[in-house]
Amino acid sequence: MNAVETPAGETPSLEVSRLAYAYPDGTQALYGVDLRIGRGERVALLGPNGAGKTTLVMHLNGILTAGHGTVSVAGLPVRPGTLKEIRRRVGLVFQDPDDQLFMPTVREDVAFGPANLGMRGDELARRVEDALARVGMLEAIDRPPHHLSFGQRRRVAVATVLAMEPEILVLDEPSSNLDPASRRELAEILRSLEVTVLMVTHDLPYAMELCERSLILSGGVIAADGPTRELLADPALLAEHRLELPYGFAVPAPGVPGV
Amino acid sequence: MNAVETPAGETPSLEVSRLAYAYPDGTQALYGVDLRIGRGERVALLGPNGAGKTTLVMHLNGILTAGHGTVSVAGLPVRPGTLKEIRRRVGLVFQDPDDQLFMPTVREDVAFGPANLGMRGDELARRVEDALARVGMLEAIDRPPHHLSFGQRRRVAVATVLAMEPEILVLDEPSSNLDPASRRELAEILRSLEVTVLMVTHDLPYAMELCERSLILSGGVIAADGPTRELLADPALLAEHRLELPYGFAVPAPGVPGV
Amino acid sequence: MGAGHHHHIYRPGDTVVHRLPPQCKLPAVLGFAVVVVATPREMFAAFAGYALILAGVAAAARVPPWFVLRRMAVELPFVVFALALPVIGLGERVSFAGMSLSLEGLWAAWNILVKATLGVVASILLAATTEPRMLLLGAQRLRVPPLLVQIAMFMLRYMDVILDEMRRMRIARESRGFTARDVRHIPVIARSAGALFIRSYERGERVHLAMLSRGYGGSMPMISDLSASWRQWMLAGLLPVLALLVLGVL
Amino acid sequence: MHVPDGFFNAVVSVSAGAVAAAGVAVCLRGARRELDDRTAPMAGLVAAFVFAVQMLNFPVAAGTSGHLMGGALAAVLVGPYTAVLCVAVVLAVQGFFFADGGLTALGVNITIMGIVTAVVGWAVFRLIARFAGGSRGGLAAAAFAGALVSVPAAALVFTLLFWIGGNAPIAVADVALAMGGVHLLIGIGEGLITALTVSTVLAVRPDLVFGARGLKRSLVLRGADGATEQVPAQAPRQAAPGRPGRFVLGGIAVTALLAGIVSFYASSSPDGLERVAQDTGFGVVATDHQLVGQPLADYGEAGGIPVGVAGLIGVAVTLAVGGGLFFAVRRRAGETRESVGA
Ligand SMILES: Nc1ncnc2c1ncn2[C@@H]1O[C@H](COP(=O)(O)OP(=O)(O)OP(=O)(O)O)[C@@H](O)[C@H]1O
Ligand SMILES: Nc1ncnc2c1ncn2[C@@H]1O[C@H](COP(=O)(O)OP(=O)(O)OP(=O)(O)O)[C@@H](O)[C@H]1O
Ligand SMILES: [Mg+2]
Ligand SMILES: [Mg+2]
Repeated sequence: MNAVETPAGETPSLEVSRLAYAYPDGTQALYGVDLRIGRGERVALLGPNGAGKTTLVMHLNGILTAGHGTVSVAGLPVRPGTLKEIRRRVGLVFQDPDDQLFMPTVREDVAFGPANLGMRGDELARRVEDALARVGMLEAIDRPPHHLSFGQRRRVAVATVLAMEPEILVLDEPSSNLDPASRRELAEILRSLEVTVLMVTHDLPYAMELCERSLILSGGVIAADGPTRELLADPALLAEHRLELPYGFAVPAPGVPGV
Repeated sequence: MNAVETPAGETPSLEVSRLAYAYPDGTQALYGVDLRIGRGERVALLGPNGAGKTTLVMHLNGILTAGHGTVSVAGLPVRPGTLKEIRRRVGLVFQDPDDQLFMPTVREDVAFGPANLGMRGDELARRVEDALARVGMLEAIDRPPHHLSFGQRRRVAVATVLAMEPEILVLDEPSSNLDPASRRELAEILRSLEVTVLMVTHDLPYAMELCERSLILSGGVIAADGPTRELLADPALLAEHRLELPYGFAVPAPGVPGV
Repeated sequence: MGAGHHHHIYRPGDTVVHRLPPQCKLPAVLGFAVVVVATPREMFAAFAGYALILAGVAAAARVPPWFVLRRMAVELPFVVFALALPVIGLGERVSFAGMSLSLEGLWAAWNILVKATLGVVASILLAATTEPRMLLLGAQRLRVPPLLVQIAMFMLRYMDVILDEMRRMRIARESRGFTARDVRHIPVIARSAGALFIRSYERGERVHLAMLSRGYGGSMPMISDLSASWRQWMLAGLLPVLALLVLGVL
Repeated sequence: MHVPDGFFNAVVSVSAGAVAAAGVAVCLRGARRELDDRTAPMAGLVAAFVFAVQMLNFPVAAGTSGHLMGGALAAVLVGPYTAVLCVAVVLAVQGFFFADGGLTALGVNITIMGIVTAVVGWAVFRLIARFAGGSRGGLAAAAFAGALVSVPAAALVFTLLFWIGGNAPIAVADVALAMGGVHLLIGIGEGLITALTVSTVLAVRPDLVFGARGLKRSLVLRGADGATEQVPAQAPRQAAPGRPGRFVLGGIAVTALLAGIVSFYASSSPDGLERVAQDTGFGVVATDHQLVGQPLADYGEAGGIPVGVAGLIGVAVTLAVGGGLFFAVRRRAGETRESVGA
């Protein structure tokens, strides 16, 4: 069902094969996940609560270590020796912004990543201000991140990753708790970047607006993979995985969705 | 603009007047909020990120103490002497489920509230199982809450409050991070309860589906108050407060929204 | 309340000792420690008797010896000190294996070592068989002032919160390309440690407020019935009473 | 400096137990003024922090381990009464849950590490804060000084107790030197950490620092027409910084009690008097071999009663007195809580 084929020969941005994982307390969350995402693709990862989406995403930059199977990023397998390089390439926005922000001020927090990449001085300051301006949080630059509202923290969390300019962006429900305008602005930012994007979301219209391709993860395995439009047009498939289009939503005519 | 009048003479469920509040670090979040919600009404609280929605909601059961102005619940003013009674009446679902769940197992966590109300034994057990079954988390009853996925934690957080059977339910973005089916189920639960509901949300279609009346909080004051349908039909008003209807959404014909 | 991490000494189990209500175990252990401390240091046999009693408790609780031994590390500074006492101590000297040792020092070393060890083992057995929060509920039952119980409860909770926040912060740092390797990284850690205090506090504060908003009034609701039967009291009382018997008989 | 079981003789353990019980009872009363339902978790956090700080352990020659104490930090953050409670809780938890510090030595430990550090730390903090003014720098400096002094003070009291009833035959002078020296160093570290923490908290949550309470701001109201208006903030339900004089007086009373009990025992023991005489000339003691402390031997028989029984009676009396105090306080606390109704 792999609808969007990556051109033969080109190394995919993300490649996961036979990935299984159990948490230390014994709960198994992934049961053999296979996926391939080509360079520059924007892919939505859909699925019910508890499907294993966050668990999968945490493997993509080595925060969790595969119990079985392999993960590789731009051809580079994820293992202890390559972690540093992998984390340079993959920018991960966590589902909970509190997991992401830890410095005493927003400025230091956003500067943290680029500074680790060796950036200093004016260039660093510009990078930080740029990223914050993009998410509309420039005026909070000197406040402590844990004193922001939830949605503001989410926006700063996105900025911390944008500031690192990774070549692969992985976002775990980036639009939740954002107000509608910020949600649209985030979509515009993501569309304007020439990077590979994997976005976990429960917001199907948002997925449709932003990603041509979608994966459905359910019960720890990939249950469907294809163009978003086709998947969302299949009510039986959606219902099987606790997905449904929201109240008042009408699938817009083809050709329109954001390109 | 107070479109939905509470019948004269009846004490409103929630009444807030001239409420102002500044956080300890000096950030002022509320600048004089006035609102009145009648018994049994379902009201949505809309507004941009950082508008002060969470701050307002935290005043409704005395978690934050008014810097200026007054809050009263079912005629009872919120002050130290009435807090216990007020917290019995108002059930609050926090924006961040991690703030809400603190016991070692889901069962104990959901039992905490009713047990504080003096419930014991079989009755308590039934209450707990009932609440968990409603949000579809019964099978996680013996797991530790912090080992659940984000959406699962949100559902348990809702259950902890449902189990207390409060007469006023205040929910801070209850639908974020829920999968679409859970989101609909939550809406059904809320509709089936005969209680006053105040729900903060960024999901305008959800607000329209569930609440006849909406408030827009922006910049720490109430900027609009009226039937949801009317507010959402006013693009200029929405745009002014960073609200907009999502991609692909068409306002359904009147009469349909869930009653 | 401790987010359920059992990173303390507690070893889950289902033995007679585990099942004893905490409010019985606490005074029993305290009583035992008092008897031990009050025993004159010359009464070697009594100490052997105490050790046997504790061994019996450990066996009944299925706490393996290696577990107790490992946890005894807290005692180490005193062991070092006690071993030094005969050398640095004053008083009459005897010569042993070519060393001149203080007789009084030897006695003092023995006294400290044997009493401290018995005390530590008794506490380890208590902690190994009782969940920290149950101990607190026990203390609440014993009418320890509620304020103290509450502070202790928040303290245990916060230890979990701090650990949890530390874990989150470490993951966040690492996922943005940071690994603490050498001293140059200390400032980074120090900067974020400043935030850690506030962050942990505020997280804990919000949780506390959430508890308040669910009717919490300063003490945990006693969901599980914690009442102790007189037989359980007798059983727990066996520990200090046996020790007293040993002291009296010998 | 967690003292294990058997380190001090029964008399000191029991007396210190009585002092600790009295001190904690006094603080339970006093803490009602410092604590509201907001600051209870703060006390828990401070206790957790003190716990963490005390885990950095290193052995000290004089017989116990040295580590940071945290008493002064606690006093600045949550007020002196609550601080004593925090440290007492930490020590009890360490004793019961982690087997660190003897159960029968709990009184000694609470007296030294709780009461002494909090009293001294708070007194010095207030003194300096008064001169330095209420600025963030001034408060941090005062916190530094308070913490700096509190640690050697605790070491001093430890030495005093050791002199009276230590179960080890070492010259008191050696103990004083070793303990004092090491704890002076520890004091500097303690001062730095305390100052850093206090100034961090002051920067973001000034409301959490007990020693800096009383700040108020005005609020802005915005009408529907956009007109704005300044109003003063309603006073939050918080205790005023309190009268530090009272706490220090209470502390002094407890210390006097300690001194009284202890000197009673010391003077009732001829050996104690002799030791005083000897110890005034420190150099002599080091070479003096027959004046060895034999505390347990000294109390081997007290009026024909074997020491074991004497000790038990002493402990029973202490428990009765302490328990009585707790009950009295609890009753009062219960009444006020009901009258507040929260
Ligand atoms: N720390 C943990 N320890 C044990 N089990 C866990 C842990 N985190 C998640 N799980 C379990 O693993 C499974 C997958 O969780 P995961 O967080 O990956 O779900 P998810 O797809 O991200 O869900 P959501 O949409 O709710 O965020 C769930 O059954 C969950 O209960
Ligand atoms: N703990 C805090 N300390 C200081 N300022 C805070 C704190 N929490 C929130 N604020 C500030 O108060 C204002 C209102 O925040 P609030 O959390 O009420 O917003 P909100 O409407 O809930 O936003 P969101 O939709 O993002 O959740 C914001 O400017 C925010 O930065
Ligand atoms: Mg997830
Ligand atoms: Mg909010």
